Amino acid sequence: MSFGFFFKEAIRGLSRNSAPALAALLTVLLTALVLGVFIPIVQATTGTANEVRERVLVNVYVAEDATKAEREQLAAALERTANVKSVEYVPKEQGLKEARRKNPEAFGRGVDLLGANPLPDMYRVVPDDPDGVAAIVDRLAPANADGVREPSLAAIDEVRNKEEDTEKILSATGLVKILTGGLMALLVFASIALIANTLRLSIFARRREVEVMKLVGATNWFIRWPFVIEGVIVGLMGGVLAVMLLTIAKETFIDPLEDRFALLAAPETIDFPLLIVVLLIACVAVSAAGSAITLRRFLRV
Amino acid sequence: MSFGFFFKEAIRGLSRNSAPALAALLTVLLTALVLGVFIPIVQATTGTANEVRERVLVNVYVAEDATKAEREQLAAALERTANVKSVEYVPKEQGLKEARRKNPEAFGRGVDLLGANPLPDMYRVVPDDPDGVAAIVDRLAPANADGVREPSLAAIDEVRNKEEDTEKILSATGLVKILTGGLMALLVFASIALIANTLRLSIFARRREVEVMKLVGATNWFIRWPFVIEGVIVGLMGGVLAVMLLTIAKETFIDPLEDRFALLAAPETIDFPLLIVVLLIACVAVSAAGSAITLRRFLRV
Amino acid sequence: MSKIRTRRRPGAAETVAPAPLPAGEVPVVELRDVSKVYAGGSVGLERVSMRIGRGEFVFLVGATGCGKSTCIRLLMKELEVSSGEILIAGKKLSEVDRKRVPYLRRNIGTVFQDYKLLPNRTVYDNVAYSLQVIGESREEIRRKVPDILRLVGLSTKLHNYPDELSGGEQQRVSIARAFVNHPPLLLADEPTGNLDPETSIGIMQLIYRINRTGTTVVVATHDKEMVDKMRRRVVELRDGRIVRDEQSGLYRPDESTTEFAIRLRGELGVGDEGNPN
Amino acid sequence: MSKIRTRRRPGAAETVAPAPLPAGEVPVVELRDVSKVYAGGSVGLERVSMRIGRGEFVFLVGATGCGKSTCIRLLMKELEVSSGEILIAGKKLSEVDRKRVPYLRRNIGTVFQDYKLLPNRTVYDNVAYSLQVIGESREEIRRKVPDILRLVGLSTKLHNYPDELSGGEQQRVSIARAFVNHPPLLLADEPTGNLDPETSIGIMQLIYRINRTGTTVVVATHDKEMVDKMRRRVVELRDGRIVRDEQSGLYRPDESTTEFAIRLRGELGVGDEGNPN
Ligand SMILES: Nc1ncnc2c1ncn2[C@@H]1O[C@H](COP(=O)(O)OP(=O)(O)OP(=O)(O)O)[C@@H](O)[C@H]1O
Ligand SMILES: Nc1ncnc2c1ncn2[C@@H]1O[C@H](COP(=O)(O)OP(=O)(O)OP(=O)(O)O)[C@@H](O)[C@H]1O
Ligand SMILES: [Mg+2]
Ligand SMILES: [Mg+2]
Repeated sequence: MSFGFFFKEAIRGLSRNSAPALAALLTVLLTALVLGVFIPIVQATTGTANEVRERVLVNVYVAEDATKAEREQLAAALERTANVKSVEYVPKEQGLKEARRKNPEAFGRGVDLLGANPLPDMYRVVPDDPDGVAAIVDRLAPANADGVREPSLAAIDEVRNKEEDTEKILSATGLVKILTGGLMALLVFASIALIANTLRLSIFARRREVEVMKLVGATNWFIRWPFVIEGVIVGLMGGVLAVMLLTIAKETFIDPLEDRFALLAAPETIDFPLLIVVLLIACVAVSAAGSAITLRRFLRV
Repeated sequence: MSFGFFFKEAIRGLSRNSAPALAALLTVLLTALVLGVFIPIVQATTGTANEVRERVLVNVYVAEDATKAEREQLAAALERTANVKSVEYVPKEQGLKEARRKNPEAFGRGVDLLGANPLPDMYRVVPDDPDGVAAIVDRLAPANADGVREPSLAAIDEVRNKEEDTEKILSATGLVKILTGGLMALLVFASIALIANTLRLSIFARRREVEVMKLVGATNWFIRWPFVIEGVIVGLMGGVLAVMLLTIAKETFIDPLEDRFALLAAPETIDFPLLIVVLLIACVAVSAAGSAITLRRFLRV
Repeated sequence: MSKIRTRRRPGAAETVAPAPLPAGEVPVVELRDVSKVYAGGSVGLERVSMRIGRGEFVFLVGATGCGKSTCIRLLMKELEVSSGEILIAGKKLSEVDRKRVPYLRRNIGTVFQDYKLLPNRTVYDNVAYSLQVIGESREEIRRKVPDILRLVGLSTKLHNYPDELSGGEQQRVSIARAFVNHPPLLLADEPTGNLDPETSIGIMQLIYRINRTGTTVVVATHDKEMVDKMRRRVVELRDGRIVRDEQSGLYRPDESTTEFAIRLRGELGVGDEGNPN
Repeated sequence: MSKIRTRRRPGAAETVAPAPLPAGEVPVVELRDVSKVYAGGSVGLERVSMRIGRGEFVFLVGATGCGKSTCIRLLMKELEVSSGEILIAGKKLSEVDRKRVPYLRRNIGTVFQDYKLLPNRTVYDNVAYSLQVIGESREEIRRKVPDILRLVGLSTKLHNYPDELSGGEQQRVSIARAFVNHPPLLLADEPTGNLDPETSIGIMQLIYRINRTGTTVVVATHDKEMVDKMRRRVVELRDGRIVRDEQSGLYRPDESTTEFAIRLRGELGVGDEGNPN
């Protein structure tokens, strides 16, 4: 039979079985809503975590008494070191400027009183992977038997991970990424399971009907198509409703607060139109496939 | 009839209608699992946000040239100011010690070279409500017509919110709190709706049975009790399973990583046994009430 | 091919003879000008008036779709009348509160045309349910249920579920359930539709015996042989109206098999037990 | 009260007379030593062998629970045999692939004892469905469905849903659905159980006409009058075994109402149309 026939059958199924259809719709709507809220949050969190990780740097302080040759040797060595993405030379003047900006309290007053720049020249080394920081430090200043780090080159005064809590940052952001990833997986899994579950139940409520269809000579696909189309319609409606609610929520709550999001804004956040498309496709696919698969159990007559 | 009878009826209902019962169980399990994972996360996030907020302080720098009387007047004035929770006097020596600890790079070398303490004496003012910070600053150093703040007392050199980004912290943590609150509300609402939905569908699949019961003279409560007990059993089983999974997850994934959580640990995190109890009670209550309420529609025969 | 005529039978009796009822007695069932029009507009009953006295045995006959089941469903308040009034034991059904309906139904045993068994209960439990509903003690249930199931010939199927039974077996479970708590009013909708003639006779004997213990019985049926054998009051419906109401009538008013029927009643063991007709 | 005897009838014929079949012709239905034991251990059929030739009209009779429905459900592969072999048009059912079962069923029209209507379809759509299933064109459907519904007397109920129909009306929808695509084999399980005698006769006339167009017909029934009137092949089951297989038999073997039956057949307009019995 034609698509038109199956489509009409699907509409009949939906309108004559409004209770199960509504239940399925509600499930799709709710799970899509939850996912639609969490996807950007997870994205933002991961983005923020990544941004924080990117701030992980290795500062290599140049010894005051290093000769020009030694300095050149150091610069070349840094460039050659594995894991290094880029190296930036920060002369003491620039260092002071930055410090003043970040820490006006200490450097504003202190250095004025001091009348001289207390900071040394420095190389700022950006690792290509934040987790590679330890390796860089190890290479530039390997720890000796007592655990004390000794610079590998004469020009190096000291090698220091910025803020000394690189470990902590890496650990924390890593944890955040694992957590958000796990949560997302849990949510996606739960959503799919919940939708499949509702579909199963809604088809269970109509199993006698499916049996009768088989008994009067309908093939499996003849029975299945309307259910699949029903699934598509329910998924689409649920998805569209969820997207509408999300849009309303975005425009009434989030957009007016946009400035407050400055701190959280992360470049990796999925953009809204893409989110909508992903949600809709997911809803439709899960509903349609769920209907088709669930039906199998009741087609064995 | 006795409770025993209704209980047996409930068991019969569950075992003879395993499909809907399993569906309801799965829904309870999944939603409890998601909630069980999110409650501690939300708690930890809120706790962290609150901790961060608590770090919002107002530093009142004492003018170098302030007289003893002026200083005393200032201390008294600070104590009297509205919104102030506590005032701590930080002499310049202590200030330096703290600064050295926090910022060894700048203060370690700089001050050594300087040979003198560049920091002024200071009062650290803790507001009783982080949002009250602005009010305190306004009172101690009201802005004049040009928007420039002028100290209200002679002894005050400068009034400064620590780090200058109090605004940002307050805004961000406030947002985080709103967000997590909203998410939690969304999740709780979605969970209840999903469970009610599945129950509705599972009772829908048995509506003919309910009708027949009414036709042979059963009263509404005679029919309802077994359904309520079924709801309790399903809720309990779903809840217990969810709790078991959560415990396993906690012990295999979270506990070994406990040290990494140091950064996130928040005193307000709900403790695990309490979480379990809350989850179980919620599951059982929602399932039982859901069954009873849903049934009403089908009892009108 | 010619059309099957089911609704119109030309020349059939159009007279209605109301059944006599002792003055002052409250009829167990009374229909006062009852009409039932379904949502779609199709007519179930149309201005039906009827009185059934205590202990009466009434056959409700008529072509398929004439309104027999509608009548029975109205009597147990499964449906509401569109107009008119139904009284059960003198009580207006329209005044029975929703909450009181179950108590009304406990006094009415009903055999449903489509059996309406509980699919998740065994034969035993299906029958036991209508006793549990009225709070019967466990001992009583354990005594009564196997008894009634033996009477309808199902002692070997006690622990089967309805979907494991043949059509006739399901029908007999429905009959057993309706009888088991000896209700004062028994409504049976096509109780022998799926039974062979022999089993049917057994079931009708059972119903007859129940009737003799004082139970008022209304049987909607197509079983011509049964009606003709029993010779009890017959109410014939056509298109929702009563077209015949005879004491000791036949399935068809125009047939003259009286002697045959008498012989059959002797066979049934009914005629010699002093029934008033 | 005495127990109703449904299963054992002492002194009934125990002889089995297989129906003659022209040599070389492939029977439409053949049962070879078929047994069906249900999961619970109850016996549906026990070593039943039977051959039904093309164009035959067979009544399957027997007490309630004797295995008639089991037999019909086995023939359409709704159930699987426990042992033995069923052949439909020479093809072994056990060798019919799951995927091919729908195509088998399209050649078998079935009237189900419990109707098995699709609850979410109107009368019209229920009947149309078995045409849609075989890919019939919309015009054909629009032509055939009202026709067959007129034949079973349901032209006024086209757009009603099954739960808005009386028992007999539902049964007739089931009959219409089984007939509508003129299958070569027609299985009818108790097709007149909820019909009044007059409508029953109409339906049986319809089945008879269908049979005369070449369709093989198997009717499981309790309708004694019908069987006795039609005088076709009768297969009697008892407790799952064939105890009688007669050409032009009666519902009960011991009854002698041959003349009466002949008169009735005349009334039916059957006798004068040259059937071979
Ligand atoms: N729920 C309903 N909605 C609409 N029409 C209905 C409904 N139930 C019954 N009818 C119609 O009312 C009429 C009487 O139905 P009823 O079931 O009372 O017939 P009946 O005498 O019991 O017939 P049968 O002998 O076939 O069981 C029929 O024409 C039927 O189609
Ligand atoms: N699914 C099943 N499981 C177990 N036993 C069954 C099942 N279906 C039928 N039976 C048993 O098999 C026997 C034959 O049943 P069947 O339905 O074939 O009888 P029938 O001849 O059609 O009876 P009726 O005239 O009452 O419809 C009965 O005793 C019945 O209880
Ligand atoms: Mg009826
Ligand atoms: Mg049967």
